Amino acid sequence: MDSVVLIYKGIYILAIFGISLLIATYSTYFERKIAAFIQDRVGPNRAGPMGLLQPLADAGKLFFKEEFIPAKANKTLFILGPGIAMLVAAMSSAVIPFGDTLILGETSFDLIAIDVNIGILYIFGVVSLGVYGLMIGGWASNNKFSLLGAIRAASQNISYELAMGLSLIAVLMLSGSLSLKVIAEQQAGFNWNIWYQPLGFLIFLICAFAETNRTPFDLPESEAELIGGYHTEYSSMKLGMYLFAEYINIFVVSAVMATLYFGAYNFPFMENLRNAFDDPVLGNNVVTILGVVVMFAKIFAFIFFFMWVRWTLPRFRYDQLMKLGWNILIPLAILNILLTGGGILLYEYFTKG
Amino acid sequence: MATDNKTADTDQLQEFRDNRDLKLQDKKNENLTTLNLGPTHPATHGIFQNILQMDGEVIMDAVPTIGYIHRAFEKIAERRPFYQITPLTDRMNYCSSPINNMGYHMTVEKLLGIEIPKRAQYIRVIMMELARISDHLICNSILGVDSGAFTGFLYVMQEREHIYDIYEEVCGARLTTNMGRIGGMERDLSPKALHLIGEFLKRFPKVWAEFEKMLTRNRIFIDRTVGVGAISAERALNYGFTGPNLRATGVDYDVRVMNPYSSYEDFEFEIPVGEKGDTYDRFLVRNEEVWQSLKIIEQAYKNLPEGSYHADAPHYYLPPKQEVYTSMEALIYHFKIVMGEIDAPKGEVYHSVEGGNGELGFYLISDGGRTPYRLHFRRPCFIYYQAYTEMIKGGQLADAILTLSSLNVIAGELDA
Amino acid sequence: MELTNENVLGKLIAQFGEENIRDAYNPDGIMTFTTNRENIIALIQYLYDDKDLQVQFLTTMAGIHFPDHKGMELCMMYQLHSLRHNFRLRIKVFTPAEDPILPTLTNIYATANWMEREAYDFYGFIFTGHPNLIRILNIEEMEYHPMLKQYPLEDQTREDKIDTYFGR
Amino acid sequence: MTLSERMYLPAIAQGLGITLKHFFKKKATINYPEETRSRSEIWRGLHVLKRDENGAERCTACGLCAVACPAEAITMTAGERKKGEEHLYREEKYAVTYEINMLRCIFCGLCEEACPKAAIFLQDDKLAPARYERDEFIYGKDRLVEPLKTTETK
Amino acid sequence: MVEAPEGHSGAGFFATSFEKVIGLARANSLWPLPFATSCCGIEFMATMGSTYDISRFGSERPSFSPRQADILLVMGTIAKKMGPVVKQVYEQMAEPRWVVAVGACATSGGIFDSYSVLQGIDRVVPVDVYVPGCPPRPEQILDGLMRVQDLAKNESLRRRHSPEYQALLASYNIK
Amino acid sequence: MTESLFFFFASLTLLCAVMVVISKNPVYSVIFLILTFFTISAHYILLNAQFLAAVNIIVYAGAIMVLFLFVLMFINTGKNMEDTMKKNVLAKIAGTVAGGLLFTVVVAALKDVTLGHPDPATFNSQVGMVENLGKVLFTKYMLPFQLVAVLFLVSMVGAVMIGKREAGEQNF
Repeated sequence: MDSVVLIYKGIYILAIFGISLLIATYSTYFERKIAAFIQDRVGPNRAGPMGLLQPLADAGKLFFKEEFIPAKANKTLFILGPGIAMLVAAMSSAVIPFGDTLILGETSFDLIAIDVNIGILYIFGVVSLGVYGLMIGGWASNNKFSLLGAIRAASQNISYELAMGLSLIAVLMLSGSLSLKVIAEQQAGFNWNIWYQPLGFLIFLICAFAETNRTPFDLPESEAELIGGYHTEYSSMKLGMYLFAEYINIFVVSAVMATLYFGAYNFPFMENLRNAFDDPVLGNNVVTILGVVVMFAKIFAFIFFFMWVRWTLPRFRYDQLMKLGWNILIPLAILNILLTGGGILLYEYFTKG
Repeated sequence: MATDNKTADTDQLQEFRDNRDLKLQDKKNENLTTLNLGPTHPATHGIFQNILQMDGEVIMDAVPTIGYIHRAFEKIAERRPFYQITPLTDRMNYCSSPINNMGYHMTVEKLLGIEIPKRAQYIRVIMMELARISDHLICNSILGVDSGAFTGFLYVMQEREHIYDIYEEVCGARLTTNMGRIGGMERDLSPKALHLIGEFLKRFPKVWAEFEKMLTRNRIFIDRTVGVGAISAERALNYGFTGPNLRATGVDYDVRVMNPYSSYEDFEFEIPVGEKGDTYDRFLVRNEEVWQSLKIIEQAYKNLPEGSYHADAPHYYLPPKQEVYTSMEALIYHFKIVMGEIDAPKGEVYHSVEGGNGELGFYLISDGGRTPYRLHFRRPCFIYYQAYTEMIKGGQLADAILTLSSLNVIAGELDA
Repeated sequence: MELTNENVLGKLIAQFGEENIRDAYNPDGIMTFTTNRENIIALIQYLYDDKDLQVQFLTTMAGIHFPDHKGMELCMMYQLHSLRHNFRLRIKVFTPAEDPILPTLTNIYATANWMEREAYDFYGFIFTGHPNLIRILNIEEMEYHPMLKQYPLEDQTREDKIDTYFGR
Repeated sequence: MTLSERMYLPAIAQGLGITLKHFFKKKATINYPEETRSRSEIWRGLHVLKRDENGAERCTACGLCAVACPAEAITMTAGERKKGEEHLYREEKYAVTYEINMLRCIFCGLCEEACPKAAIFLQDDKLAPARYERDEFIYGKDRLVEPLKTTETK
Repeated sequence: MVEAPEGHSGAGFFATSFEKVIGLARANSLWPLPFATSCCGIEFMATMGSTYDISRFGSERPSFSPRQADILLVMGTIAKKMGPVVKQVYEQMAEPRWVVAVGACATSGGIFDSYSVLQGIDRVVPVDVYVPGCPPRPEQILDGLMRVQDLAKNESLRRRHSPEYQALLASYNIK
Repeated sequence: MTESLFFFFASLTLLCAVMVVISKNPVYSVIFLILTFFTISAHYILLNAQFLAAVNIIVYAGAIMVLFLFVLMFINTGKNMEDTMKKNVLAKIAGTVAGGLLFTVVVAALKDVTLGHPDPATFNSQVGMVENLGKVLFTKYMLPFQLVAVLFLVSMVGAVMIGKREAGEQNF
């Protein structure tokens, strides 16, 4: 790896980090705006033009609010909790391919931070760690509502991780690779995985809601029952980090869904467009940049969907949530694996045999 | 019979306390956690406390504490002239204050023996049914909020604003209406008020149908509410349930039908009943009652009779302002009524109306003075809230919260 | 059987005797009579069990204080309702102020629990056999029973009021 | 539950449809400080002590409003009108001081109803504003009496 | 993080404009703790509703946990039994915190001049803004919120450490 | 570079492992155990066994330790337990015996260890990759792999049977 690529990579990583922070920040704004629009309101509009400075106001306020550690809390862990949540959330966007290869002069450069060949496992591993932030924070607060929230978070995340993993396996069977980059490349044009894996996508989507603790699965922080759930005792920026982590998670999960099922940066007729240019380098770069735009459009669509659902549905009860996870989603996911396996065999039988 | 001990006030009290402490100690199981639900928990709409004994998420026992907004209505009522009690009743069940106002007025009218003209009665019916709608609207949409669906709440809240507009046009206030007077209404329905009611009748059914569509057949909601916080008809009667909560158990007791007041016998409507008495049934019963209320308003609005909007009772009903300024006789009556110098007859009256939550009764004893000698309110919330403990035992924390919202306990009415 | 005030009263007098069912009158169409504390529970139980009456709903209970009614200062009013026949009746029991002891009704009506606690809180009635007779609306530390006529309504610490025009 | 209800999704899709419909609907919000919602003409807002056609105060300090007030928020002291003050006070008695405690006041309108001289009104176009200090809510005559210029009665 | 770095206090322009910015941020992000006990709470629902929409001020996130709230909106009657609870909630709130007493009952007891009602919550916690009315119209509640915004905008970062503020708290026996 | 990283992670692993044992608060122990898993995963990555590294984190750190923590949250941090443990003579003896056994095993295992180096000529750096792992598991080690799967199934069923609630008993 020569130094130019290293520099590009550094810039790219910083950019991705910045973008995910920015998106998380403005997700709060869009959440409020979308909620308002759905509810026939106008939403924040007094902080800056159209309320665009609202997230900054929130952040500014949270930064300068009094730090508060309850007397009975475990101080180290109390601080560690939001830190872990934030760190883990920010780590996971590293392996997502936001675009195809960009050719800059002599060097060609992949728009992905680290292209490991186990990308999907990496994300899976990192996401599974996210629950520690919630658990440790909830436990350290020494408050029963927080503890209940932490327990709910832990059991919910473990249960839904299983179904999520099983639904992923069907995709991996199709692609034959764990690398997100490879999976993205396979879906060139309009050859998206969603056409082959509608059921798998549905399961993954539901699990994604559960993993990010969004309605209808927002039990760990359900306001009506647990006040604030695991973050009841948190004030100032520590609370901000929890809220932030949640939005970053939404962003990452949306990106993963876009990559796995909706063709990542691929869009229909991209080959035609590429060939329409005389200069292959220019054609490639135009398509790549368009691809990045398409990718982000998909991500935003998913984020919108998350919010749309949140402001529509009631939430589950704890035992119903568990029942849904174990009794419905996991068997469905296994069925999906069987169907996919059968499909692949049949396909190979007819095409090769 | 315990006539032996003179007054064992303090001793007996001590004994009770000891017993209670013992009971609590028995329950202090290692595996149970104590959770303090309230008094400022978000789901306690209004303020009351429940100390829950929980095994994991399952509630094993609950000890309710109320009285956090006890305001001494009954004591204040003993020190205020009759007409000044109307603002007090506003603040009892503040979700449906016109019903309280008019229930109280009817009680006093019964004591004074005043006959109210038909038009005033019809106006009262319209206002009371609007109040019922706004009460059920809050209750059912809050049930949605507590189950996580916030949006429906804001859709129906917009309609409540329109109901408030009508109130405003009738009495000049939104929530604590102080609507009507002893002997009729304060003023006639203005053309604008009539127009607003007509508009409301046209627009509201769509909104309500949409709200029903969002929740009624949604499986998540059904799962959350069916079988939750159920109570049998027998227990409900034993606990003194009335109103929608009783009807959800299958008993069709409705004061409007059983003891019609204010011309309710003129209107055609049904009493919706449930079967199991669970949260879902209560939700459906309230939903259906809103439709029935709409039907009643429509009938009253169409057949609104001509005539006076107040009784001809110069001793009790304030003369028109213009006469006060010009006629001496009217001025004297005016002074006498305001100063409370007109003696009410001696007597004892009980009158009940179908409030938002059930039979809202007023028991009034008058010794002939300017104030009631004793005014006791039969507050439905106070009476049935004690069944809450029994209803949530064995359920989960989330169930307890939904049960609470579906019971529609109004703290102002609970604590009085 | 059509329930009227007269025939129900006759039935009750036949059951409990003239001396226990006194002062019957209908102030507002609801039959009202007075009994004593020895008979109140048996009476309500009888009304509950009787096949013809089926008075099985306790509408409300209210304490009343008559300071001028020497020897019988405190009154407890029970209002019952037969939902089957839509028949209401009101029963009063008087007790002396220094001996406000009544038997509890909680064994028949669960709803009497809080009503009795409220009566204890407001007037100081003691209900023997009540499972948990503590104050319900006021704080436990309160030293008096506020609804008794001799106690003032107002919070005595209020400063922003001038009494000139109120005469209360 | 029917099969389609069992499957969660149809009802969810229906709900999503409803909320999406509202997403594009006209918003119901009124931008409060800039726009105000129209109030009914009989709205019970902030009190005003009226003057008559000649600009004299109507109040005769009879005290009926104070008696009628359930919150006991009104206090006043009466005074005899002196010679030469006829243009100031309409009746022979007038209120030397007249105070309403706006924090106590519940805006029930009973004072307006009790007034035999059409002196006190609860106006529909003004609301009692929020303030920082308790003392600012004792409204004396300086703030209650209607300014001289606008003499026409409503 | 509450305390501004030492250097800022003496550094003239920068420090003041910094305080202004933070004041603005705070003013536009006042998360209320709706301490709704009775009627005024119902009007607060209307304030949160679509027609009045408190979210325009950035205050639509009601935080029922006192730790996260910026303003304590006391709405409704506070009985003597409830007084200690209000105080406890106030103590649990993190600085900066403001208290708005909404409605006649919370500000002064209103018509409930009785043995059981606290005659104004300023007997237990310091109140910053009073909103009269019984209940106030949503407009008035928003008005009260805007008064708090004014307070927040013009408040120095270090006011909460000033001796006057400490004395005020001490007079209420808080901390 | 690789060597220094190895030493760094190795010392970190040992440190964390020691901290697991000596932490008084069980929650801290769990957290240090998680850190230990991380550093071990780092070792796997140094050995170019990315799949193992990821699975190690997903399974151990992501699932099993969550359950550990989950259980610990219910138990009070156990100060009394610690005291009784310190006083109990039997516990001390058991501890000594177990420690001695462990020591013996370690000594026996290290006795004829020779530090081997992979032969660069035949060394396949891709041996830890998923494809190779999969191939090996489903060909060479087919039987043990299936047996392990059956074993897991049996233990799962067993766990479900033990954890199944009795009628009338309420757990969540």
